[in-house]
Amino acid sequence: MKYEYKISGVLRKRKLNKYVYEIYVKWAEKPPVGTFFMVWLPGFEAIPLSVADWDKGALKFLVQIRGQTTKALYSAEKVGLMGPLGREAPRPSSKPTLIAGGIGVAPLLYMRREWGGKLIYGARNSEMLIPLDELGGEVIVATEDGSKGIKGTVIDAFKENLAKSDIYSCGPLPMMRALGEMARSMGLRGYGSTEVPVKCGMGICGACAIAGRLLCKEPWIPLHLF
Amino acid sequence: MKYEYKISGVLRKRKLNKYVYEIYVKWAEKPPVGTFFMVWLPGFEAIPLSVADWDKGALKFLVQIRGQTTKALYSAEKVGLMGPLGREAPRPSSKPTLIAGGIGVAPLLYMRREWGGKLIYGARNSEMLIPLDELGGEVIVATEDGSKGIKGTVIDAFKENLAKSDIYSCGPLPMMRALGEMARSMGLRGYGSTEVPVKCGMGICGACAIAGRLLCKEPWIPLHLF
Amino acid sequence: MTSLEVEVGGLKLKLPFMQASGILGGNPEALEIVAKGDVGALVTKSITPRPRKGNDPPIIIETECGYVNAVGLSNPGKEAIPKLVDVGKKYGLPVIVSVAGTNEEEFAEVAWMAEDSGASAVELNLSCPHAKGMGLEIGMDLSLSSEIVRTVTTTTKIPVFVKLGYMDSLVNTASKLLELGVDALVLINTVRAMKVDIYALKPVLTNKVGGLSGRAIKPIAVRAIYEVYKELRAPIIGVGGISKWQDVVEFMLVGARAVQVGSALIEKGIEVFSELKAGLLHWMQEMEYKNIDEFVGIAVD
Amino acid sequence: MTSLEVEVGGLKLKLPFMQASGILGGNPEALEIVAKGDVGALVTKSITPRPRKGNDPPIIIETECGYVNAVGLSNPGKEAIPKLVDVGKKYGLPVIVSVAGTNEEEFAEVAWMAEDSGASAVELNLSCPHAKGMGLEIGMDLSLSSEIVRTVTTTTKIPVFVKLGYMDSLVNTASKLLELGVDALVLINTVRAMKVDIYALKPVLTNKVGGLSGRAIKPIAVRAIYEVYKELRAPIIGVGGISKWQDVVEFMLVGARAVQVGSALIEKGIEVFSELKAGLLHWMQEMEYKNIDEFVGIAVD
Repeated sequence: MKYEYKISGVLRKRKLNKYVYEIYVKWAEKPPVGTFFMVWLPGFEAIPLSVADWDKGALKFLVQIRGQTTKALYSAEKVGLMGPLGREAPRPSSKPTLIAGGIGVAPLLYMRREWGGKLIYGARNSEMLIPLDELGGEVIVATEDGSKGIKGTVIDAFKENLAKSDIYSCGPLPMMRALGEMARSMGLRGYGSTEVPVKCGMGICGACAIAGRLLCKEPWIPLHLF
Repeated sequence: MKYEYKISGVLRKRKLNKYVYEIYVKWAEKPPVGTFFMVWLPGFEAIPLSVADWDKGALKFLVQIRGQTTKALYSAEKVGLMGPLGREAPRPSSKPTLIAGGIGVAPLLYMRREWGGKLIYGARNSEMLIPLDELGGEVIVATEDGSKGIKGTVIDAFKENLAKSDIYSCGPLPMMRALGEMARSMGLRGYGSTEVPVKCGMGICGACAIAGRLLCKEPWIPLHLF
Repeated sequence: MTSLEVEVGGLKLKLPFMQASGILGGNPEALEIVAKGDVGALVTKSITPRPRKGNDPPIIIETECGYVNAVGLSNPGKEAIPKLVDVGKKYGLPVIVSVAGTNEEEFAEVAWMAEDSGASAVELNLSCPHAKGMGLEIGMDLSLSSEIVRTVTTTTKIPVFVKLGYMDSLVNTASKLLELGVDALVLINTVRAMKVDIYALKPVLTNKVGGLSGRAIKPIAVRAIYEVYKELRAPIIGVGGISKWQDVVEFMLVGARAVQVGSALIEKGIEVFSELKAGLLHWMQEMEYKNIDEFVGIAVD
Repeated sequence: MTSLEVEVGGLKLKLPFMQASGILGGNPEALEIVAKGDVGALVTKSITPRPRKGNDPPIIIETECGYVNAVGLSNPGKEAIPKLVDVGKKYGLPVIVSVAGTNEEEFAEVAWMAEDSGASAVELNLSCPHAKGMGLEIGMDLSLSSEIVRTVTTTTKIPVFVKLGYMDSLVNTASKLLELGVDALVLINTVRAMKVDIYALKPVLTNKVGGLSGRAIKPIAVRAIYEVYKELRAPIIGVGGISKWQDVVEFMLVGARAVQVGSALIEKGIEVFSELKAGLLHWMQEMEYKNIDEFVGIAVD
């Protein structure tokens, strides 16, 4: 059965900043890049979390603290995992450009590990960034208040480091819409994903419908559709 | 699904005597020797029938007329078949001796075609025998009224043509019990089957339990158990 | 020529297929996905007067042969109806607005909005097994469900369907509601069920109890439709575990004139409708039926 | 040491497994097959005062996830009870005599014979979905079922179990019958269902309507047991679609103290009980439970 929760042990967790922590959960099989899991904390709820990494039998998720469940999850010893859900993101033809807005960085970290490429990463301020020294490789940072890196949005930073193809981006819907507009006007080619309310994860409730697609089945959709 | 009825066309039927007719039904796969089918006449009931032959995509059954269903079956154009049920009869190590009482001849005809061997075939009187000239090979016949062949039971005929092993027999329960007694006292080795009320065909209703076995799952049981 | 056109409860359908309420019917983006498939109508999520968040996930979980869900009637509220109906207009498909509520005023309020928006019919959900004070609790309460049906049928002009579930009094309730003007029955809703995780030691769904759908409930649905058709010869839309064309035929033989499909979309997506259409057509040709009316209910005597 | 011993409704069981009524329990030959398996008790077919032929085949048919049956309470009548009970004595197993009938006299008549024959308990079948005037029709009629239960509990000394099915009033009925002295509930019976052959154009079962068993109904049974245990904390024997050890655990977590297995025997034979035993033991060791009491009902709050 594909759509059931498998209870799995939490191996390790660590705060990355005031708002975000990472959590490692046992999981034997390497999930495809760009997929996500429904992560169930029994007694609380299940939330969709992108695969941020997989290594030696452990999945890594980044969790942004938002409510009861995300708070309690930090102390969990076991969680239920349903997944991997969605499907593998289309592969790039060369080193990709990864554009991350806030917690949208999570799936891009896994892409970067698998595919390499430049990461352009923005947040409101430096406090909301995850530790940059751990990211390795080429990282261009932007903060809206200028407290770190380029002052401005991640879109501003992208414009200064423009790529025309193999773009992968994940962030809030307004950011994705801005990229969609650029894709349509400038002919950028790439894929994007955004946080939507995934409720069933199976493609039937329709809560995650966007641009005529169900993001729970197809998390990475062509940028120009945003 | 194993336990469902597949509707299949009746190809041909023919009266063998006043009480018995044969019916050919389309069935692509050769069934194992010693198995049976539940044969469903929609609108009537389903009855267990042993495979009497299989050739070129047609199953043959022998049907003894007993009630509404067996009467109506003669005019049927389509029947539902569930099977093959039971399991393959244990194979003989040499040419077997086949002992048939009445309609119990049906499964033995298929064994004979597959394995060869001598057929000892008895009935109350000659009117109840199926046409002997069609049986071919060696056939010893017995009738209780002496109207054909040896006067006496099939057991009497068997005693005159005794074999010690590779015996396969099918007939009414009293006949099988007599053979069971002989098996125990004389060390005969072989298998037997008898007509029991098969109702579910799946091994759970228990209607066909005999000698600690369910005949619908294991139609051929060691003679000494009768 | 073999035709798949059918009329049910005053609604003419080019194809006898639609998605079950709750499936991809809560926003125009999702509904449009269905509209592109081989369906004869679109069915919205059950709409209440005001928006409902529904339950937190897990809202659905797979079992060995089906799914248990407790979405909790999450929906955007009646104000969202016009945009949902617009999807039907765009694709030339009738839209059936599923309606939920706690009393006759709420049902009527949503039904009126559906009618005013140009919906082709309403389907009153009197059988949701996982929303307190709504759904099944109403279906089991004949006086309340009668009041709701009476209010809606007397104040709207579009066809009124009623979706009922497996319950003791199904035939009797269906009979009473038909007398009150219901145009067709939608049978059956999911069946109350639960899944417990043996390592978490807890029910999986946040709502604990949910409704079982999928292949598991197909024989239950067939029997429910059979019983109702046998007694009432009513127009029926069948739903419950249909995943292949043979199931469609089975439902029609016991009295369903059209069918809804839910869980099968999880495994097959909207392509399931094309598969059902091709299979049904092929069977009709094999059996020499020219149209659906010729065999609806013929397994019922 | 991990123990699988359990007590339910006054019956001490060495193993929490037994076959469901109707499975191999109508004659001593068949019952003996079960007795050789890893069971803690034997359950007879439902016995009526006089022998019943039951329905003509087809009496059972496979569906995609389970079976629909209408055996029609075929049984050898009460005179056969002593020989059935003797099988239990031979193998050192308690025998639960399932009882069916149309009124309190018939139930009492068979229950008395069971008691006099040395049966360990009776299980009143108030939920057979395919025998007119018996079973489910009685379960849905609270005054008749109360009368039957009152008569049997006041006139027999052995434990009295009641087998109920999926119905609207399950919790309420269970509550009333427990007040009248029932020692344990057996939940649930098969669920009314049907299968139609699309080429024969007819229901497959001679009885047309039957009861759905097997994996399909497991989530329905779990929910029924959950609801009853939540409200009543009653001793429950769970039944409905158990085919693997994980199912046994799931049933126990919502309140079942022992379980019955039916359809799984079709695929696995009596070896299924050994499989359930090994799996349950392994899970208990993994979870560090010493005995079943420690986890019965803990998924219910």
